[in-house]
Amino acid sequence: MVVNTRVNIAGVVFVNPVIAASGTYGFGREYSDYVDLNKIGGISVKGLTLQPRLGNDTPRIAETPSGILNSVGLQNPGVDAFIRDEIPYLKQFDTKIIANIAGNTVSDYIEMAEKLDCTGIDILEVNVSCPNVKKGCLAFGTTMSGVAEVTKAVRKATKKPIMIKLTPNVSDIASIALSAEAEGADAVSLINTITGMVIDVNTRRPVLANNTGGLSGPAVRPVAVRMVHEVYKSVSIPVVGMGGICSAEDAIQFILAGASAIMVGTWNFNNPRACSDVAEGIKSYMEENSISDVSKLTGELIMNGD
Amino acid sequence: MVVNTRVNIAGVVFVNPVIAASGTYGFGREYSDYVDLNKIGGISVKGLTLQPRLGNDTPRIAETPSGILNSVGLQNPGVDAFIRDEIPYLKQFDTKIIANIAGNTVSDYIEMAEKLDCTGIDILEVNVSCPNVKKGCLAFGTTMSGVAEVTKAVRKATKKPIMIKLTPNVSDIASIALSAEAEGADAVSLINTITGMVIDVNTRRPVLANNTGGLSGPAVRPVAVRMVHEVYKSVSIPVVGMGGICSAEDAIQFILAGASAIMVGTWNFNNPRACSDVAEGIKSYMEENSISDVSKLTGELIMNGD
Amino acid sequence: MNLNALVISNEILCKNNMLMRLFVPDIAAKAKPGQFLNIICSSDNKLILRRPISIMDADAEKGCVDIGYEIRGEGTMLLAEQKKGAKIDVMGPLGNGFCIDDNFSNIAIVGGGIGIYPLYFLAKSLGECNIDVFMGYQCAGKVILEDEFKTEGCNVYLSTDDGSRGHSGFITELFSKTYKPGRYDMIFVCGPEIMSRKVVLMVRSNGERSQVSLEERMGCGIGACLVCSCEVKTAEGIGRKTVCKDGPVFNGDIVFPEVD
Amino acid sequence: MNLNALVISNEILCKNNMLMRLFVPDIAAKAKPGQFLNIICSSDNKLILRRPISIMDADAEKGCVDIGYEIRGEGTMLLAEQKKGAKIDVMGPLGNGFCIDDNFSNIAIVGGGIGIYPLYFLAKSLGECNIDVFMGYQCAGKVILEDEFKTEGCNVYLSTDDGSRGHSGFITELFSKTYKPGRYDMIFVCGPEIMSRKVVLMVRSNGERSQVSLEERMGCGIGACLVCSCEVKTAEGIGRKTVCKDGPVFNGDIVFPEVD
Ligand SMILES: Cc1cc2nc3c(=O)[nH]c(=O)nc-3n(C[C@H](O)[C@H](O)[C@H](O)COP(=O)(O)OP(=O)(O)OC[C@H]3O[C@@H](n4cnc5c(N)ncnc54)[C@H](O)[C@@H]3O)c2cc1C
Ligand SMILES: Cc1cc2nc3c(=O)[nH]c(=O)nc-3n(C[C@H](O)[C@H](O)[C@H](O)COP(=O)(O)OP(=O)(O)OC[C@H]3O[C@@H](n4cnc5c(N)ncnc54)[C@H](O)[C@@H]3O)c2cc1C
Ligand SMILES: Cc1cc2nc3c(=O)[nH]c(=O)nc-3n(C[C@H](O)[C@H](O)[C@H](O)COP(=O)(O)O)c2cc1C
Ligand SMILES: Cc1cc2nc3c(=O)[nH]c(=O)nc-3n(C[C@H](O)[C@H](O)[C@H](O)COP(=O)(O)O)c2cc1C
Ligand code: FES
Ligand code: FES
Repeated sequence: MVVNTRVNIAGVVFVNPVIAASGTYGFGREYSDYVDLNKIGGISVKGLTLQPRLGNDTPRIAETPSGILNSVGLQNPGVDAFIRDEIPYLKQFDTKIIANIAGNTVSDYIEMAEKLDCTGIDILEVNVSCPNVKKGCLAFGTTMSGVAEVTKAVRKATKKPIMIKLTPNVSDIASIALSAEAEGADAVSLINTITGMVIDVNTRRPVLANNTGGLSGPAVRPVAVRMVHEVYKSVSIPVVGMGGICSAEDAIQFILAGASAIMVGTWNFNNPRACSDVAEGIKSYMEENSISDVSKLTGELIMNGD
Repeated sequence: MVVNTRVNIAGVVFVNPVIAASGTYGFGREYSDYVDLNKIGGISVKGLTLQPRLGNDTPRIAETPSGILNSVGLQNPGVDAFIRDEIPYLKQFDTKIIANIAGNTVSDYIEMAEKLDCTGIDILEVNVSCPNVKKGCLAFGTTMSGVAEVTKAVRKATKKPIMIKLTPNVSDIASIALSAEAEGADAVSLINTITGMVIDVNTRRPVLANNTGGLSGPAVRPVAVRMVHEVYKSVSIPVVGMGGICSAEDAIQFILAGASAIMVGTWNFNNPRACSDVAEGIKSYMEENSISDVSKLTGELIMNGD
Repeated sequence: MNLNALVISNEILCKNNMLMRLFVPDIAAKAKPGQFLNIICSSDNKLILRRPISIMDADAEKGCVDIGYEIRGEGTMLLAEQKKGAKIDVMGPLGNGFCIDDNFSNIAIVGGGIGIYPLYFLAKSLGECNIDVFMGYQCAGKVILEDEFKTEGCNVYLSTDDGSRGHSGFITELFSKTYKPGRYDMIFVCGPEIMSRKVVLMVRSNGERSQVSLEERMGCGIGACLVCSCEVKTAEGIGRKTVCKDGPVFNGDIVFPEVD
Repeated sequence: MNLNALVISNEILCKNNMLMRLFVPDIAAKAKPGQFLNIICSSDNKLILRRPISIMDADAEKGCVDIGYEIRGEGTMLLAEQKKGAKIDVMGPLGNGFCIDDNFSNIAIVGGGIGIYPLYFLAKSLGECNIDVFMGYQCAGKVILEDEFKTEGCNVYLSTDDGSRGHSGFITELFSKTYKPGRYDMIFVCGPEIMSRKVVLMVRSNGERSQVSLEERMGCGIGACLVCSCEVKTAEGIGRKTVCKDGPVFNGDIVFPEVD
């Protein structure tokens, strides 16, 4: 059976619904020895800031049961270097380019959006959910008004499709998503990491130099699937789902719950071919289950008791 | 070295800081073949409601990476049956009795608190955090005003020490804890489960009959440790920590983060002796590290960069 | 971990099905038909929950317990990888087993798929009865314990869903052809819910007695967490009991309460 | 999982230390001293992160790579349990190794503990140099590769923290006694940070060259996640490089930038 794995998000057509998650895939080139970048739908690049950032002290990672905690703290070469050095490289491939931006202030977001507006990127992912920086970012993402403010400002600053990346560290993620939609977001992506801490009982100190970090990986998957479903039910813009995806089966959970596309993050560290393996696996699932179009699976969850 | 494992929470002295978590230990008697109930600090009994409840449909449990999702939905014989049938049994042991109550309405909480006031229980644990019932409970737990309202009402209704059990499904757990403290809570316990969902991609239905359930077990531990620390820094009443504790080392993470006592839940299913094993392990850790009094460890976390 | 059970053997029984013999004298001494073990399948605790598996046979003298199981998911797959000589963590015997009455003389046993495993220990324990065993399988390749039941002197009736052995169709069809009120003193049932329900209701509609072993996903396995609830008739209407502790074997009169 | 490496042997080298030989021809053909493998230690993926372990030796003809490792935590413990014949998932060779110059004639190698493993492959690759190897261990029981370095014609200087073998104290003491500006063309360093820092700064303060292999916790191992950053001197002041891709071996002139 011929199956169509293409998905259209805010007018951008991805060859398949698998996108590499921001912060785990560098600028794509690092994985090019392992994955044919033409074979994955998109790449969300490392979170960018207006100025280059050195990030937090090390250690920046800890392994937890079925998860990891990271506190990279947005180390990146800055948006200008990204435009200069990375976009031309990525443009060689079919994969779509998602620029992930994180600001300390609303004007940071505006300035970055303006700089990226006339570049070759496909979607702007507005990160209001990084738990590892002291100022801005997550502070915006935990309230409806903060998300609305950033979304509105970025919406004005660019003609590119914008996707707001939401934090799970909230009581009601569906309302937060609604406030992004109301201010003109073309899509939302979720979940970013859940704030966590691991303590070394011998030194009596947190393992991470930054004390806390963001939890990701399979451990968070049930939480992420639930949140994707809540957001899907409340908004009418596309939802990009992530959190602990390791396999096609995991990806399909998110798609059934309402995701139009999914992202793979942490699992790239375990399996550098994770993104293309998941894409292949989705195709096989479609073939086995006679699903002609992957977008027909989105939201096809059947609730019990209905 | 002689070590003192006793802890005092709101005037109640526990032989050690290990308490069986509500909903995982029945009414204690179920575990008496495996554990000498005199050897564990306390037992928080299955969440009680005013009327007997049958709970949700089955399946009520799903295994997730390093965690489980449950949707028991507060099946219990009701508070009257508890008072009649279970308190006399538990009173034979040194272990302290914590009655965990969950209401649909504020008056449910009041009525249960009144009924339990003149019984042999030691602490009333006010559950405003069960994600598996349609009405009440978690609805109170996610706002400061809801928690304040329930705490205030229960405070008036009983002279027993009250401990408010908090949900992690919130943006700012420290503020929620503060509102409990402000209304007279003697302690807080956290975390209850994080709402999650697992989907069977073959049936396209959630695995749990109730669709969503509460995530617990090692997967949530880093989140729980972080939250215990946040709450500890903000309130001055004792904090009882839980979430994924399997070993003495895990327990000590919580104690260093600020817990005066800890609870073991999910891990009892894996190891029916978990509570007493953790208590033993804490004692060994104290001996090895020459810690004379376990309460001296509470909050002894050293932050990096300070 | 409490590595109290020694794997004596762990061999393929038929497609996807394994027979494991454990040396675990404490449990062997106490085991009764219908009871189960609750097993840690992964040696590194990758899986949190234990897996309930019925006791298929127990030899108190040798200190051995046999279990038969089908590989269904990650847990049973890891169990299948356990080698002779390995030590595993087993709780048991758990639950309430079948009630056996010395006055039984004519007995029917109806089992489907993995539900057949615990029925073997039952048949062995029934003594001098006349036993008709009705066993339903998916296909010929999954027929298990046929000879073993025959060796115990049982009359074996066989069906397969695909007709590759015995009667073609469901075992309930074969049973209903043979069953007549008054013919059996007790009917023991274990298998997929749809099968058990059919047999129990048929028997119950004739005012006769049955005992049925139920399955439910479990947390604690010892009656503490109420994860494994099943509905039963009570004096007040419909109540709930735990499959792990009140069951897994229940009197056919009280289960499937919603139907009458 | 990409089970590309076959375990040929996995044996105890000394207390808590193991030597594993892998058949992994692709990697063996490319490996350079100072590069490392990134290994999935648990066969059931219980651990998410790979563990970085240096290449201790590589034989392109036989297709074999050797690694030496100390059991420190769960990952290395699981690795130690891998049996001959097992297949494991290994990425490599990763990172930038040591730079070897054909003109080298006098070389010092300073290693501490597990840092000594990669230095063996280095020593073997240095050709006809005169090599002084300074190796520090916790105690006599943990002395590794002494004979192997001697067989390669190196002059071995040994110390143990507790004085149970060789010089009593830190290897930096032994090195600083021997070291004189001009004596070595290059000084190679790998070990605990405190040791590396001391040696590198000593050498640097004399305006001489060193190469040092650093350790940092890793995520991806290939330069994508920036988890393994270390500080280095750059034209603009202090910058960061990745230990996994820019390193693990760095020029001694740029590391530990905060000190000058
Ligand atoms: C009282 C009792 C006795 C049983 N006896 C046998 C037996 O003798 N032989 C045999 O092959 N099987 C038996 N089963 C079924 C067996 O428990 C499941 O096949 C097994 O738990 C599947 O685990 P898994 O990890 O391989 O599958 P998965 O589907 O990956 O398991 C996921 C989760 O669901 C639970 N689960 C899945 N299927 C069942 C089920 N049918 N019943 C209960 N929990 C389930 C698992 O325990 C686990 O927690 C029995 C079940 C019960 C309740
Ligand atoms: C480039 C490089 C080369 C190395 N070469 C060797 C070698 O040849 N032989 C050897 O014995 N060891 C070597 N190490 C150290 C080795 O990686 C750690 O001892 C190992 O990761 C510990 O894993 P664990 O699960 O046993 O310990 P745990 O402490 O349980 O590990 C927890 C986490 O911390 C990480 N971690 C712990 N210690 C280190 C460390 N020192 N460096 C980096 N990550 C760490 C682990 O990878 C894991 O993610 C090297 C490290 C690096 C960075
Ligand atoms: C090391 C690391 C760095 C990350 N950096 C970013 C980032 O810069 N911007 C961002 O929006 N998300 C970042 N994330 C979050 C991921 O994009 C993703 O939302 C999260 O990890 C959940 O997906 P996963 O479980 O598949 O990893 C990072 C995650 C990790 C593990
Ligand atoms: C099966 C099950 C039932 C539970 N029932 C209750 C309950 O009735 N009342 C309550 O306050 N918490 C209940 N909890 C939450 C636990 O008490 C505990 O807060 C949570 O599981 C986190 O701890 P753990 O990771 O050690 O299990 C339940 C948890 C489980 C797994
Ligand atoms: S599994 Fe816990 S009560 Fe049955
Ligand atoms: S470990 Fe990812 S950049 Fe080095």
